[in-house]
Amino acid sequence: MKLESMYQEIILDHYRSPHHKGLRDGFGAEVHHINPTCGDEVTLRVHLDDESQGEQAIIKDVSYESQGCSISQASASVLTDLVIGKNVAEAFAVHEAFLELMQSKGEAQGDEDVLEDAVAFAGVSKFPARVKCALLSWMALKDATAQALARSTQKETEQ
Amino acid sequence: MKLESMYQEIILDHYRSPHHKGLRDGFGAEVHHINPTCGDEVTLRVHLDDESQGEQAIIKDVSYESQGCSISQASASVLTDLVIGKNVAEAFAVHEAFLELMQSKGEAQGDEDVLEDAVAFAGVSKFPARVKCALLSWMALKDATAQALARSTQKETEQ
Amino acid sequence: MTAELTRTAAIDVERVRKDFPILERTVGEGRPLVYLDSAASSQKPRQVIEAMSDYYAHHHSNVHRGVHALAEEATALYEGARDKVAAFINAPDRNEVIFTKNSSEALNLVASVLGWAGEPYGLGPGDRVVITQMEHHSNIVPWQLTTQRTGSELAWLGLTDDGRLDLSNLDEVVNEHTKVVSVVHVSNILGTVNPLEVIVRRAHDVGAVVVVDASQSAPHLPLDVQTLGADFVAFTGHKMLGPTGIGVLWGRAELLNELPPFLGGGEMVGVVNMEGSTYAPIPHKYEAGTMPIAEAVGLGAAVDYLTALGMDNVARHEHEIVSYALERLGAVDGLRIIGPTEPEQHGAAISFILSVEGLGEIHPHDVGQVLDEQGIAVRVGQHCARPVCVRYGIPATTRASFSVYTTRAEIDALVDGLEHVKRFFGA
Amino acid sequence: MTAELTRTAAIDVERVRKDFPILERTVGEGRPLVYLDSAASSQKPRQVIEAMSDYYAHHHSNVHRGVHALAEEATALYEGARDKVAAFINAPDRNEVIFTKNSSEALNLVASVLGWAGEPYGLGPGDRVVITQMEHHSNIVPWQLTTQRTGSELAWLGLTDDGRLDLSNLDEVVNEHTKVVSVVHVSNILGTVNPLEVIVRRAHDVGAVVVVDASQSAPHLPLDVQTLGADFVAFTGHKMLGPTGIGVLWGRAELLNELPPFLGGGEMVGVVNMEGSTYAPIPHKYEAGTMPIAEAVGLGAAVDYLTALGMDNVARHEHEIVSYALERLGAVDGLRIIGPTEPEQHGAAISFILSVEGLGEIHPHDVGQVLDEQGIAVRVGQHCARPVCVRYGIPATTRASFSVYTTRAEIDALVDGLEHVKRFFGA
Ligand SMILES: Cc1ncc(COP(=O)(O)O)c(C=O)c1O
Ligand SMILES: Cc1ncc(COP(=O)(O)O)c(C=O)c1O
Repeated sequence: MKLESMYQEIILDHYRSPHHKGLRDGFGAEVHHINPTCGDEVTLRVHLDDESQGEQAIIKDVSYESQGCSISQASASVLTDLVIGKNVAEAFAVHEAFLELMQSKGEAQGDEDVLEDAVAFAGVSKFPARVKCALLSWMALKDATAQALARSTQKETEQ
Repeated sequence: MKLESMYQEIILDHYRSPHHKGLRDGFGAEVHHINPTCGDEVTLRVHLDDESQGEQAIIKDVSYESQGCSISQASASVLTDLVIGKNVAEAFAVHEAFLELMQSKGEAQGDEDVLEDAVAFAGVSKFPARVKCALLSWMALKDATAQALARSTQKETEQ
Repeated sequence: MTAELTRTAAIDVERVRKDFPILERTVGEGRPLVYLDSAASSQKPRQVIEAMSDYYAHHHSNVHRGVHALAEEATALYEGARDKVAAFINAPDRNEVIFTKNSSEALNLVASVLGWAGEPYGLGPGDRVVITQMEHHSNIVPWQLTTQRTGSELAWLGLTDDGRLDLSNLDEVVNEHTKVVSVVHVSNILGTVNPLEVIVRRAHDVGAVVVVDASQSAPHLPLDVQTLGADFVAFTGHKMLGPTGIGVLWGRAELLNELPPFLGGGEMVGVVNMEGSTYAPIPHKYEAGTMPIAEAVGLGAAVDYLTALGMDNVARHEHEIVSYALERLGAVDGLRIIGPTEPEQHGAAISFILSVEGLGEIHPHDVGQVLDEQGIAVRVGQHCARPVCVRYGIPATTRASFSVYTTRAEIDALVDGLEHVKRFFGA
Repeated sequence: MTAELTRTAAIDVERVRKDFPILERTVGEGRPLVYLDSAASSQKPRQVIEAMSDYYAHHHSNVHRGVHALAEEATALYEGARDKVAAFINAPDRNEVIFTKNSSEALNLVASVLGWAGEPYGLGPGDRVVITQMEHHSNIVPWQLTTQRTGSELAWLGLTDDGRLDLSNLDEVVNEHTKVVSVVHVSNILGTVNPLEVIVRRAHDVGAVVVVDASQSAPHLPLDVQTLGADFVAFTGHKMLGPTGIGVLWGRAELLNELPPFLGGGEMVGVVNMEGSTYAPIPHKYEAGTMPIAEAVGLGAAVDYLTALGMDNVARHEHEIVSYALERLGAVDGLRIIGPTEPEQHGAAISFILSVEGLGEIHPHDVGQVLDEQGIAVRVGQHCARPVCVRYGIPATTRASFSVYTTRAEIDALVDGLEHVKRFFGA
């Protein structure tokens, strides 16, 4: 029971056939994040349409290469489904909602309107050792997006 | 009971009226020994009649200044009674016998012919924390005598 | 303190005593134990002993990095203990609580990393470290080693004749070259509670980092690291009803984040390559290898126990005992107290020298031995604070120290015991 | 090993299991616990847990420097534990046994003091320290820190494809500039038992000091420091049926006497003056502050327990279990063992990677999680030995590890569990 609550069929599907996987060209920033506890790694690229828009910039693409457990793999796949096409502010809001779900220790359900497939991770929040796995790609996304935006500001200042 | 076995009347007598106490001139070596555990200290001088005799040299005087508990004070007093007038080899033999008694954990009685008043310390050997107190001046004696002999050998070599 | 309070115990000592199994035992010839050596190490309540047994019997595993049930349980217990300690000292951030093996390691940790650090914290020639003459050896030797290794200078504040810090030259000693001031909160030998505010203020004025040795305060009074204002605070489990094998270093996150690591090994790393490694975020950065897990659990239980009593009540109870003890000991013929004689700003330890007519001072070893025969456990010696003995020209002291389970009746027993000591050695 | 021996357990495992309270518990939905994570930390027999409870309930006090009855009892118990450990490893001198908080601290101690030492032992530019690619992070990072701080060089022996040390270039790696060789006795991730004789011989030929990390051998085979021939040996209590919070460094007296101190504080000193201090003789020189007293008592009880079983029997029992496990795991479809696959020179840990058709490798985290649901506790991850994972191009492993209480039935449960894992994740 407990186990099925973590390994929802939807998670296993994403794990077996991840979406948007692979690194693609044309990106604003690339980051490499690791989880030293288990050896999970992700290289993630964010491509924004127009960095000068700041948080209004649209996320055109998120591409990634990763190695890790089913939870971290599925989480990256779900993430791309969720944020590609949203603007940065919206994507960060989804990130916030996901973070909250993960920290709920099995108490929260997650808002399906906001989190879509990601509500399937609700069960993971009961397993403290696995929460980090679910969050790895999200942390990478936040970092990469911030870097992409920062770089554009820097460019402007330099001009 | 236990306590009286350590604080023999004879020990308290030596403690209250120590023999040969005070530092006297005319000595071959002086050492300062401490017991850092309790702050006991002794400054001890040995005066040999003729260092060139080696272990046959006669201990003419042992003088000392000390601060410490009844056991360490009484032990120094008894020591002077025992070794003054003996030759070095004899004194070291007494030291050996005393050491053995102190390490006996209350099992040995001590040979009164060799140790005289020092057999009163048999009870101390049951109190591990106090054995060091009883041995302090003896360690100093051994050290000072060795130094006095070494110095004379050195002098000879230098000549 | 009102008259009311001196009569009413702030805690129900008789009930408390029932929690400490060792207090039921006798020593020697069937004498009930009168344990007046809590400053060396306190006794442990059943709740602490059982928390550890229960941990081993039902939940043990190595912590972190495990996905199995026991690893999760052990991790939750270990990290839960960190939360408890953080709350106990009102730490702004739980990650500022680092577990060590004792106070000594905590102090060595700080001294070592300040020795290795770069600017602005690192020590080097021309820099000064300030301690005091009433420090425990564990807050002297680490600074001697670090200053020797870095070529910096060690200076110290002296003591007044009545056993308090001499702050008359504070501004000279803590000068603009001073990078560290490390000072004991409550002296383990004199019982003095030091006025930390003035020292912290002066130290921070010259930009120095402040380290507080709270080994003798954490067990006895409400300790609030935010009010204290220091940068590092060290204390030790075994003196505060907790187990041996565990201590705590609290430090400001900004500093801990910036300073170099201390011991290297498992758990304190980020990515390890043969060529070099990165380090984990605090607190793990300073927790190399398998930590004292059961001991953290035990310390957590000790903190729960103290919190349930209420640290205000603990302080009030001990103040009452110290006041009573100062009064009764002060009335013993031939007894001289070393350290402050008033109960104000006085911790739960009293040192003294006993003399008897015809003989003079009875050496503390002899005092302790004769008290032991009556079942009374006091500590004798230099209490790892030799410079204090040197300062007052004494070889050693006899020290009685108190905790939550100490009663007035035990102080009475001590006074009777001292009279017996005098009779025993008297000419 | 004869057929006889594989059938007859060298120890009565069913009786042994009754001594370990935790083995009676269930996990998750009432599954009996199958604990295959002893390499991370072993479980504790009743005898060890009770020795510590009894210590706290009846004998606790700070050790040394006390004349009262409890101080004497506690000191005798603490120093008695040192005697037991000395006998357990056949140390020529009890004073060579130094208590630390774990293996990691023991290894840091050696690395630090060799960094600070003068000639001939001290490290400096031009000097080399040699480790291996199969070290635990706790035997890598301390040497990285020390070589960085002293400007000396860190070199290492590599691994063969089948999980053993590559000694083909031993004479080049351990060259005449080498001052320290620090090597693991039994790998915690690969299970490899290393041929120490050749390494010790070569190291001593070039005048290097040899450090052996015996964390994974002390619990499992007869450890004789005199036969081993090393200069320092480190191990840790919690992996050998003992408590957390205690480890051991054995070192040759000549070296320990000559090397500088490590941590400063109470107990490790001779005379302390504000201006400088002298240090105590070994072992106290390296034991600063209040030591893990109860933990030493617990370790003493663990050593008694192992000695009563007989370390030869322990080794034989575990060899039998490892042989059986290698055989059964080797027959699991899609399972690849990382490390030696023969039971000869194989310690009590086996790492592997599990794959399933249609999906490929199942990440160890997922393997461990599904096993956990069946009550089977294995460790997953890099086991604080990331360079090994990098060497074999794997992100992590699943590791099953064994102790005196491990049964063949538990190996069977593991194999069944792995089949379930494959079904669970299979496409
Ligand atoms: C081979 C090896 N060395 C060192 C260590 C470190 O031991 P500890 O964590 O007790 O310091 C371990 C275990 O974690 C180990 O397996
Ligand atoms: C004031 C003070 N500082 C430091 C210490 C050292 O504590 P530990 O021995 O637990 O390291 C003690 C007690 O021994 C102490 O009383």
